[in-house]
Amino acid sequence: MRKVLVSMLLVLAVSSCAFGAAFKLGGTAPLTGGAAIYGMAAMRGAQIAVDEINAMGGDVKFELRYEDDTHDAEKAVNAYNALKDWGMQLSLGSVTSKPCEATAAENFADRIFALTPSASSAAVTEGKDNVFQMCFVDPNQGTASAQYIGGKGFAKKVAVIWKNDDVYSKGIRDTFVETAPKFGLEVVSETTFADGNDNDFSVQLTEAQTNGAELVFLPMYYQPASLILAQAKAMDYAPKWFGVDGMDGILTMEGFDKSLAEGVMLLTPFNSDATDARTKNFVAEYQKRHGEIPNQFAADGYDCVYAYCQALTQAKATADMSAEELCAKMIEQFTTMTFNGVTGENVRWAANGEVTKDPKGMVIKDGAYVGLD
Amino acid sequence: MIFLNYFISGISLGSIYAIIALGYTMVYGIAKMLNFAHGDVIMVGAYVCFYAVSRYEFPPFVGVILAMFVCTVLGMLVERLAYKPLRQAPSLAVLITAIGMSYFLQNTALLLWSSNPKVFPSIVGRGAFKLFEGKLSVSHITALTISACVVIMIVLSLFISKTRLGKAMRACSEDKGAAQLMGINVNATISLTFAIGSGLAAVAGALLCSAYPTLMPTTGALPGIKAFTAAVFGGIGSIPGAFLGGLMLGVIEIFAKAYISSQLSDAVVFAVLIIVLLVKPAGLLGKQAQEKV
Amino acid sequence: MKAKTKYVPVPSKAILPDRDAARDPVLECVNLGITLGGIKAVDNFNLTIGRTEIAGLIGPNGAGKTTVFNLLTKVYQPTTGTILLNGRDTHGMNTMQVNRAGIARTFQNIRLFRNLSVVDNVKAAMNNEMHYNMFSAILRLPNYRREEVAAHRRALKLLSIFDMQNMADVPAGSLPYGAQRRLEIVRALATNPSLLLLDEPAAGMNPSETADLMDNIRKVHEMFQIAIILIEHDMSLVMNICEGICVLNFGQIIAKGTPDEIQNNPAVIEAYLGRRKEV
Amino acid sequence: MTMRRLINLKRVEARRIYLTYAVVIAAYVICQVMSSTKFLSSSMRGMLVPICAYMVMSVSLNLVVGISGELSLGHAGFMSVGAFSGVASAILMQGVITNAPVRLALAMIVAAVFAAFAGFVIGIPVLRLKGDYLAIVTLAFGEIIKSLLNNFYFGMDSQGLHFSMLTDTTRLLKGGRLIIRGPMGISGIQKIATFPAGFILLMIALMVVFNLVNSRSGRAFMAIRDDRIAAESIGLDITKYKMMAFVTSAALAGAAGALFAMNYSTIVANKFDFNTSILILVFVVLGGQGNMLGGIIAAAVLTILPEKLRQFSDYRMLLYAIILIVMMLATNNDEIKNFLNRINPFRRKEAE
Repeated sequence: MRKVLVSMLLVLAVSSCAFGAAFKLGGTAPLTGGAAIYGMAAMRGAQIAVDEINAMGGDVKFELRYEDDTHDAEKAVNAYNALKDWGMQLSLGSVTSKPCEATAAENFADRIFALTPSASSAAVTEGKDNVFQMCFVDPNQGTASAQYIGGKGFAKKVAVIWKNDDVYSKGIRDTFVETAPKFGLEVVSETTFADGNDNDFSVQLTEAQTNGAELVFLPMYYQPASLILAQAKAMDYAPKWFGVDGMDGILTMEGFDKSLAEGVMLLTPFNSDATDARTKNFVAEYQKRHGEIPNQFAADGYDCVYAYCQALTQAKATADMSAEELCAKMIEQFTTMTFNGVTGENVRWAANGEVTKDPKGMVIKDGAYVGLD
Repeated sequence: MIFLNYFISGISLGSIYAIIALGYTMVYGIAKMLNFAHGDVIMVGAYVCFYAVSRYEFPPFVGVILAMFVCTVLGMLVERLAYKPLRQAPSLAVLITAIGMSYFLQNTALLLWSSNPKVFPSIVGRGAFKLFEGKLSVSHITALTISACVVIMIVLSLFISKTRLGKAMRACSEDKGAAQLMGINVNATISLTFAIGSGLAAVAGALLCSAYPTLMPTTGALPGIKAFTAAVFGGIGSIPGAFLGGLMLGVIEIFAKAYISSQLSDAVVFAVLIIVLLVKPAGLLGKQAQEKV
Repeated sequence: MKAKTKYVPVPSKAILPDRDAARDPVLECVNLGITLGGIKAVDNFNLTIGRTEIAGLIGPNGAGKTTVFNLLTKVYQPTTGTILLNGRDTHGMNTMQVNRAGIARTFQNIRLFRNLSVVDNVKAAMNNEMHYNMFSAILRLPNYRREEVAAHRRALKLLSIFDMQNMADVPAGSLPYGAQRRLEIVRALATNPSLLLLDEPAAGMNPSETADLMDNIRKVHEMFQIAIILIEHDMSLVMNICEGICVLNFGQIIAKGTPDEIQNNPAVIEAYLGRRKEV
Repeated sequence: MTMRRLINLKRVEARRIYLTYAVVIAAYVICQVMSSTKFLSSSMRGMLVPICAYMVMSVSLNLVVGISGELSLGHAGFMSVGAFSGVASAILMQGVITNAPVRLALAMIVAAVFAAFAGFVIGIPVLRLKGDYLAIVTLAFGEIIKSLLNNFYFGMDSQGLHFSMLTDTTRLLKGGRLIIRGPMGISGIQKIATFPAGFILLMIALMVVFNLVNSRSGRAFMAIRDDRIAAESIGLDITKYKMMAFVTSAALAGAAGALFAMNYSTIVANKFDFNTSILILVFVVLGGQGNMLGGIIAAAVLTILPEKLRQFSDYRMLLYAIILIVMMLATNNDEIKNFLNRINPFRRKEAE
């Protein structure tokens, strides 16, 4: 009897030890509701990375937990607190911008380090030394897009269609419109849509057309973009299209007529058709598990975990460290290290948490992305 | 010409609202309840149609019929399980249950069909009729939606005014107790109303997603609210009212976007609604009930 | 038994009970009429009611009696004619203002505040004699307490006229039918009217309840010295209690007079009593 | 006769009111003790303030839906007005008033005033309509408020305050701060909302509503609800009392909105959409129309429930929907109602 008890205790001790060796990595994401596409993708990408890293059997092991925030700041804080109760040591922030602004404030107050895969508004990192982003910050995307379009001479007259109740869209639009004149662009038409009137784009497209826009800039996610492309086709309006990283995923929509997206250009850090081993492996694994091509959110989630893995290994961090100790170490690592992932090579972070990586100019040709440069 | 094009866009959007509003108004007229799950039945109909046409490659016509069948069964089931036990309950309790049902359908769809948007195959192709040397174009789907809307409106009106079942429905709408005394099976009549309303929802779903071809579990929710607004706009309970309300809402929305501000279009639409209701407190074609003293 | 009222003509050519003749009438209707759905529901309705008169408004079903009440209380706005209440033209007033000017009523289909207690039904009607504002109420200031206590006291006193003070805390909707009718009268009285309109107060009552009601109406009349018009189908009640009677048929007055005169009026017998005999 | 007797005469209602206060105070004390002894999880601790805000929303909406009997589908709009005006004023006061609780209190008062004004403006058309038409107008106003706030820019610099609509044309000087930034809402909010503040606001809301209901105004609200025509016939000013209920309710919702917003570092107009209005309506209906305690408990249960369902991961919201439907069916089932009545110590005595 005693023997049994002892062995049981031993098993418990061993298992809890093995358990303890893993870093508790937590994130919040919209897993239900209208924004679930982005949340599910990021979570799945992160899970693949965690499984791969754990299978490699290195010093760093992760235990990943995602909680649903339904794309809402209030629920995100609730989800964050649930993760805290679970014992989260490192945070993946939130997937979407507004919820992440709320959880980032908590991260800052609790001294739990956060690396968000895709929350891109500037306010996420503003004034917080321990919150970092894996994706471009929105204002930079706006500037980069204007620079790219102007620099390559794609067009002189540009129309912008943006989503009027969305932080992401608004953030990119603001700097794009602001910097466009600097790069020789004239914004001839600016129209918006919002939840609830995001079905019909005839007015927006007609405005762009009548004002002679040669290029339409679409700072938005791919779902409304797919409608815009279809409706422009129906009205025989064929300007150049330029999207942002949220546009990625349009080609993998089930039933999407890829010819609609022919010639669409976008700036994105991730290309699921890239031929490097890292990307190929990730895409194959994601497809195997979920039957879909991963989008940029999945890739960002995947990279976040690998970036953590690299930083933890370099810092010689162990899983028994407190969140606060890890936080100090991570700040040190992330401001100094260089990371290579599926969303970019030579990725570096500034002290304010913003990422520096090269956006890749892509164009859709024959239903696939091709590098623009 | 741009004005006319906008007008046609408005009619096209409005006819979608109208066809959803028909379902709302019908159920409201007879069962006196706001079925907030109607928008989600539309979504289910659209998914069924999508899978039938895209995955199993049935002809679109069969897809729509299949969707109608599924939605009819679903509508009756929802009515039987969630609304019928509340026949005597305060109307607000039914309203909340309908909202619970809406969450239920959305989350079931999320689990069954994932959150990834699907692109809906058009049931009539993407072409358009070109008028005035191509300056004016009316897409096939717009033409189909408007004709479907008119046909459904006429058939429904005739059904309600001419047939025995329709008369039973009107009787139930006037006075459930009296209808019961006259030997009308009130429960069966209300079930039938839900069956028809949900069948209509399937058609609306197929048309909505043909016109604006992305499909997600939340696809039905917002158009559902707009359509509810349209139904009230036209005078809830009135079938021609739903049609008129839907069209007007669509046209106002497009005009507000085009000539006022695309940023404030929703505010304008709802402001117009409020003004109309102030002038005509029972909607455009609704009857103002005079309370007997 | 009550003393027979003697009617005398007054300068305005109307006829009033002799005790009211010296004072202005409480109500004067001149050429009152309304068209509802294309039909003249009430037409050329002329009536003058004295300060303390008890009058009856009778007529077959659908004759327009309740419509007259609805016109007087402005539930409907008259299409023609004038209503003078205490000498004041009520043109342009709504139901609430007419009540404040002195008309209170009961309803044919009882309209109580069913979820309020009996005493709260009465106190609700005393709203206009209370003056504390919502901040006094929220902060329970002294004037709130003072006025509430006074109102409560008066409400119980009014209820005690109809012997209902013991039911004060029962929800009005759960009262027995007869008590609900009585409560409606108390509620109407609580607004301090100068003219009380009772729409079929005895409907659905048995003879002994009707007799009690009759006593109560007399008691109210004596205590408050107000004018009362009642619509009633119970002829014994009408003939016993009313001093003057006005008979309506198809929206028109077909006869006016004392109970004796009405009982012997051939037009009335033909239009009204005659038909009743057939039944 | 004294006030004591007056209250005793209304024994049932009085007991219900005191019970409500007692339950709220007891819950507060328990939560505070648990919180200070670290017995409460972070998850629960994090929800205390929003639960208080939702409870106040529930109480305030109950005044309109339960007491006045009008269906409102846009209550979140007032919460939104309160949240934005409250937070903006708190930011403006940051330099002047350093004491956080005082700033919070002032911000909530400002929020209540703004929301009350919005309630007044909305009340003008709303009061002319009835039933479902009224409901749709409140829904429309909720959407209009959301749409306007998504296009509203407000900032402050050394020159004073600047407003603009549609695009940011405030042109703030250096050192100025753009406080409300259209669709981006307000960011960088100082989290000064606290649980005790939430508790005090709830107690104030209860006091306002209970004392109002037990006054001539409250009797008028309920009289109008039970029978509008009879209410007019006894000289009640329908418009005035409907407006009073509506504005009071809006003011409380505004204060709740400010409390809610100042518990998070960021706030956007989209948070206060139709779904939030509905959520609050669910609290009221589930708790029983006119039943403040019920509404308060429903607010707590329905806020905590989705968190407690986290272990079911993917099935969480599905379960939530099912539980909501089952609760509605159960609370309206005669047999269950009878059973609850039998065990309810506060039911009315048959003898009365």
